[in-house]
Amino acid sequence: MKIHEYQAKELFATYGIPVDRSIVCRSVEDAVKAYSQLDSQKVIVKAQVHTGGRGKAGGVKLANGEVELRKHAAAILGMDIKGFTVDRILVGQAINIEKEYYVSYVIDRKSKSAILMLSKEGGMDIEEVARISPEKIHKFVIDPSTGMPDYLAREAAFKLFDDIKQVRQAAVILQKLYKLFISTDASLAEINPLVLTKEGEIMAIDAKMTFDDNALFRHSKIATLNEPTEEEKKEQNAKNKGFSYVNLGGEIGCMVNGAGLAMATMDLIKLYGGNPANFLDIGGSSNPTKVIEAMKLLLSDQNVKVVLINIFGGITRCDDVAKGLLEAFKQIKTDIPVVIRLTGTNEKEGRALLQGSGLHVAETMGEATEKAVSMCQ
Amino acid sequence: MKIHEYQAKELFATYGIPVDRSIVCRSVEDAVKAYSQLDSQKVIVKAQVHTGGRGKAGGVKLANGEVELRKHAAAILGMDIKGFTVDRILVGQAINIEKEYYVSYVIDRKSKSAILMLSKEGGMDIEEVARISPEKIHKFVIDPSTGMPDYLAREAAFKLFDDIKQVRQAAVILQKLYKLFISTDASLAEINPLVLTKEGEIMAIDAKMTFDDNALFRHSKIATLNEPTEEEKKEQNAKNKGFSYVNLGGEIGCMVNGAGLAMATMDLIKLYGGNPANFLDIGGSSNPTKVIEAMKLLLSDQNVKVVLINIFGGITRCDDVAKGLLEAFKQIKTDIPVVIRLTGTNEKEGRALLQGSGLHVAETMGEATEKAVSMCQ
Amino acid sequence: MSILIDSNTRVIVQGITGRDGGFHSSKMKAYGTNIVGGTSPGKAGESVDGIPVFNTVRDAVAETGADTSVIFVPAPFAKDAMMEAADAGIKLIVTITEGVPTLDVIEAYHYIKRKGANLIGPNCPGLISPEKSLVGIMPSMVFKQGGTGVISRSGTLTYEVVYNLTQKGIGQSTAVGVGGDPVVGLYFIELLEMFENDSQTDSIVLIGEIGGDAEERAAAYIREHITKPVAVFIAGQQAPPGKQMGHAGAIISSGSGTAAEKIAAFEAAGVPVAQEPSQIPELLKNRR
Amino acid sequence: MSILIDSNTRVIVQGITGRDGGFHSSKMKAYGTNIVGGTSPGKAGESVDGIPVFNTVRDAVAETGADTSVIFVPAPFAKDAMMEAADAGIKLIVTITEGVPTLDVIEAYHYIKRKGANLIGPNCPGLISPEKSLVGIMPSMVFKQGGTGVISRSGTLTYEVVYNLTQKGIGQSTAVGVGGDPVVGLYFIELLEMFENDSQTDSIVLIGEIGGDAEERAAAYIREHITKPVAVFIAGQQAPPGKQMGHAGAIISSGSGTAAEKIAAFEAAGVPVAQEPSQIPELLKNRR
Repeated sequence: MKIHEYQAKELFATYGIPVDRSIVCRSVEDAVKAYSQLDSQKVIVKAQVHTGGRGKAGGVKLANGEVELRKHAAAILGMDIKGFTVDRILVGQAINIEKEYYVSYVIDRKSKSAILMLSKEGGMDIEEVARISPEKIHKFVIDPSTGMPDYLAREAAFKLFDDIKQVRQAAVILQKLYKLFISTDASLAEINPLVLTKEGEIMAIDAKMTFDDNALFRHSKIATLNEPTEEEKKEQNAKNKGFSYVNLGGEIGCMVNGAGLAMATMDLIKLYGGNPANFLDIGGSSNPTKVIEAMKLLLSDQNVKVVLINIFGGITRCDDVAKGLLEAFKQIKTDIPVVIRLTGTNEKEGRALLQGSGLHVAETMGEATEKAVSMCQ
Repeated sequence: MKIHEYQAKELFATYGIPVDRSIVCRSVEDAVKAYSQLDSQKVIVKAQVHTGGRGKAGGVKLANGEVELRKHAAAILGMDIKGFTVDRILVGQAINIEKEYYVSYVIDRKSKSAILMLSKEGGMDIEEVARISPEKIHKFVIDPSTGMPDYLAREAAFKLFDDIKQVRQAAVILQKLYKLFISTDASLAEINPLVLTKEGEIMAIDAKMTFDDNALFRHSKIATLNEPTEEEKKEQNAKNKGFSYVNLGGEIGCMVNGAGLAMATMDLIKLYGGNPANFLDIGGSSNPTKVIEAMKLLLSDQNVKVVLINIFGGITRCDDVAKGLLEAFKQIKTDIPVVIRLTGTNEKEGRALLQGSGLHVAETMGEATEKAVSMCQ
Repeated sequence: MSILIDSNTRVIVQGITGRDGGFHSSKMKAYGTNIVGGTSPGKAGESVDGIPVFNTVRDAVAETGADTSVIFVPAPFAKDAMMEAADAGIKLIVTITEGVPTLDVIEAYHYIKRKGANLIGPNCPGLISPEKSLVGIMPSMVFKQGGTGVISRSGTLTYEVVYNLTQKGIGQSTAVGVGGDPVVGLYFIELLEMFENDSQTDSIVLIGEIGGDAEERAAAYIREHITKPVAVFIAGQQAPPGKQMGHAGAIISSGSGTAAEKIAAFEAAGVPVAQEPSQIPELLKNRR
Repeated sequence: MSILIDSNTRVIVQGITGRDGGFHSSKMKAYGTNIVGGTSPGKAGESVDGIPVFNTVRDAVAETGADTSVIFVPAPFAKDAMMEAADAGIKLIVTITEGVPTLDVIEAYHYIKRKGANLIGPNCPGLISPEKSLVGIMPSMVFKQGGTGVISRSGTLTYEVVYNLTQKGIGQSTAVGVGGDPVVGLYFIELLEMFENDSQTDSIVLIGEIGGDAEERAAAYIREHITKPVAVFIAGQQAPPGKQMGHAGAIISSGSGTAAEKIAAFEAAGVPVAQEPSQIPELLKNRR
């Protein structure tokens, strides 16, 4: 789950991480009010959207004086950035930047740990730094049982600073950011850039956090910050029904039990010359109500011309699956052709039951996919 | 550092550990007021002293009604328990006890860990239980990096209770007590007894805590609860000057550099038929001001008839030590004979310097001790 | 031989009195797995399908000599269950539970490792050494004893592949579902090494998917260390970036973790990659 | 041979720019110890008595190949320093600092152990393998190379005993001051085992004191496992219960940890106990 920069900065402030003074605004008038409150000739106006690259898209501007502020605020509010409409901007005091740094905590699959990443190349896209000069990124794997003790935070801070006073300031920020990361079950806590100001202060002037969806049950406050897009809402609705659903834009709707098999099915459709409409994993069992719900979901997609059902019958045997499917299809009225492929335990019995039901029955994934693709053309 | 039961119970309450309702009182009038506040026919009156065995000494009484309360309060206040005068009592609601248990966290030297000790034999002296039926004490060694996770607290609670509801209640108490123990750098956190009430509640009706003196620097609030005895104040004063001092009541005052050697010296005095007046470790170096301070301390003890100084000259050579001693004794005027034994690096040079100073110089610990003992008789 | 589990493996079920725990305990027991006990705090003395229930894993281990545990407790309690198992001396911990917070898995994983034990999962179907022992929720009837080791990030896709193998007469030594989360226990490299050292195993099937770079590292490892034939299938070529494909770990982030990269890595290492699951038996045969 | 340290030991000093750290660094260096570096955050590039200073232990280890560290930092920072050393790969950590909170020591000790390293101290004088290496604050001039291993909970009492040994021509293989706190690192049993296995060591002196029951356990261990002659001195026969005798660990609690119990345990194990330190050389000779 993503949150906005201004929300992340509020969390930073709660955990004692220094941030620039800034105010979130939903209108030009709000922005003007914020400008007077900030009491700073120059301010930064930043679009608040759940996507990267807002700078390149023109969503970040420096305003010198109220006139410029009005102009930029008006331009950015309502702007479309990668499909996201900007409805909030963050107006912040402009900072006298001496130098910019990159800092983040992120989950690392390989070490099965949280890691701290730091770089003197702040303000840049970190993937870009990783590609061009990976030696400029320092990584610290964190032992979860000890976290970020003083020595480790200091060791990390020495990668960015030489002056011991700055090292100590930065070390405390690294410890606080780690605490925030762990306490909120974050999957990313990024400061890019962390800046050293001309006045000698170290502070975060951007803030990015994402959270582990599986842990939101114990972070109700953070969960309320969720702002799903329309597409994400659809996915979320599917999830609430026990499905995983992702729209892919093609014509062949698919319904599969199991995520891996569902991915393999959509890949096969492409391999056979078709276009998958979606990824849809209906989970372990395949009871009639679930099939009905899944079919409704598939048929709500106007692009779908054929439905391909691919079920592996394991613990639930194919003959039981077939009975469930027949029951479900009694209640679904549609002209869209449905291809069913049923494999696994008792597959012959299962397929036999489906014969004569009006559903197109196939033996293998290949055969089923070929059928579905040809019906589409 | 020790604190009183009522102070420990305040800490318990802060950490969410259920305790009986009780009020600390400094006078019979206070106690009567507390009685009316507690709104309970029967109350327990308990002496608050920094020593065990108050029950046997008559420092704990059950009072049925105000008349009895007055009587017991008056009797206990001012009572002497093992040299401690009772100036405070704790008046608490009498609890309907179904069963009593023992619970404590303590530092275990062998496993180099905090350990949890539990027993169904609550209310008794735990050393007594350990002696008679050690199998009735359950010990859990705590891994400091994981502390008391749910499963471990549950596992421990199952040693005391069978009913899962009671297990869950007790497990939470064990976790909270561990948190208190760790967060305050305690060396002991004991509940004896932890009780199951007839109403099915689990609560602490006694509370004992001692704290690591070395960690008091980070627990200023707890440090303010320190109430040293006169003797402890003297020891504390010595400590502030860099000494370790313990009064032993004999006639031969000793001054030694190093705790082990100081213990060996007092043992030797006894072995040679004398009685050591004290343990006094003046620490690593032996500069003149330290020696003067130490002599003042020794001479303030009216029992001291002879002073035995035993110095091992290591990093600081014996000749330098001798010069320091001479300088110190220029400023100390006393009729009490002083025996000095100086060994280690450059010992001959050191002893030569002391010759003719009026101080009695010896070569070995044995010789010095013999001299000191004979001078005493 | 087989890896990790065999007919001597003594298994307890944590959360045995729950719906899934009870159902699969009976399934495992029916398959012949030595299910020696289960745990459910407060239910000691009860039994589930004849399997004795204990309050704690320590009690269960003391009474039954269990060395392996399979965990079915709900996600919020999974970390505690994993740590309890490791602390009680269990040597193989198989966590079926889905939706366990990642930081919980990280904490449990490091603790388990420190205790000298192994973790499989969470969010996995478990593992099976066919005709010897099943620890997890795999449909045992599609498996057959034989020489192919199977490692997979997926559940039903594994069954699909195994079904194809079995139908072609290719049995399995052990099949392990490593789990679909970003952070799980034993993974490709450790299991490849175990299969390489296992005398019963004569070939290996690796089933990967989008997300992370474990397949790339596995490809490099195979080139350096594996002498037995390996065939691979990678799911998710059509997955769009930034979208989680069912498994929490199946996501292309910042343009990396794509199926194309993974397939290229295996091909560069000389490991054949199947275009569809049904090609796997053929690829294995070609290599032999 | 000797135990733990010898002329190949490469030592860094944590807190080298402090008063004690600097003073003893020079002393150790003058004795011939390989002091290869020191640490003091923010002072990298400086030097103390010709010894290079680094910001972090990791840097120091990378640059110097140090395997041993001696710690002089103030008590509130000692835990962090010990963990830093262990995390950087130091294998022997000697903490001189006095007054370290017990829970800090517990945390550091378990971390160090987990990292496969050893801790000596805190609140200890360190150790010396005479004429090879001195790591700590012991007065090197009282020591002489030889065959007696010395283990002690005390500082000056050790020097007293060693001085008596040296004067009688009995040299030492290694002398270790384990530290006077209730919880410290290497202790009697581990060190007895090392001395038993050390070819240079032909006899052992153990200097105990009141508090705890480590002497009792050592006595039992000696009876079972030690073939070399051992002589013992126990300090604190006159100590009253409940009073801390200088060392935080030297305290008789709840009537246990008395010198009498300890002396009885050694005598029961057939280990001679000296009545005064000066008897130790004789006791060792009698046993040989």
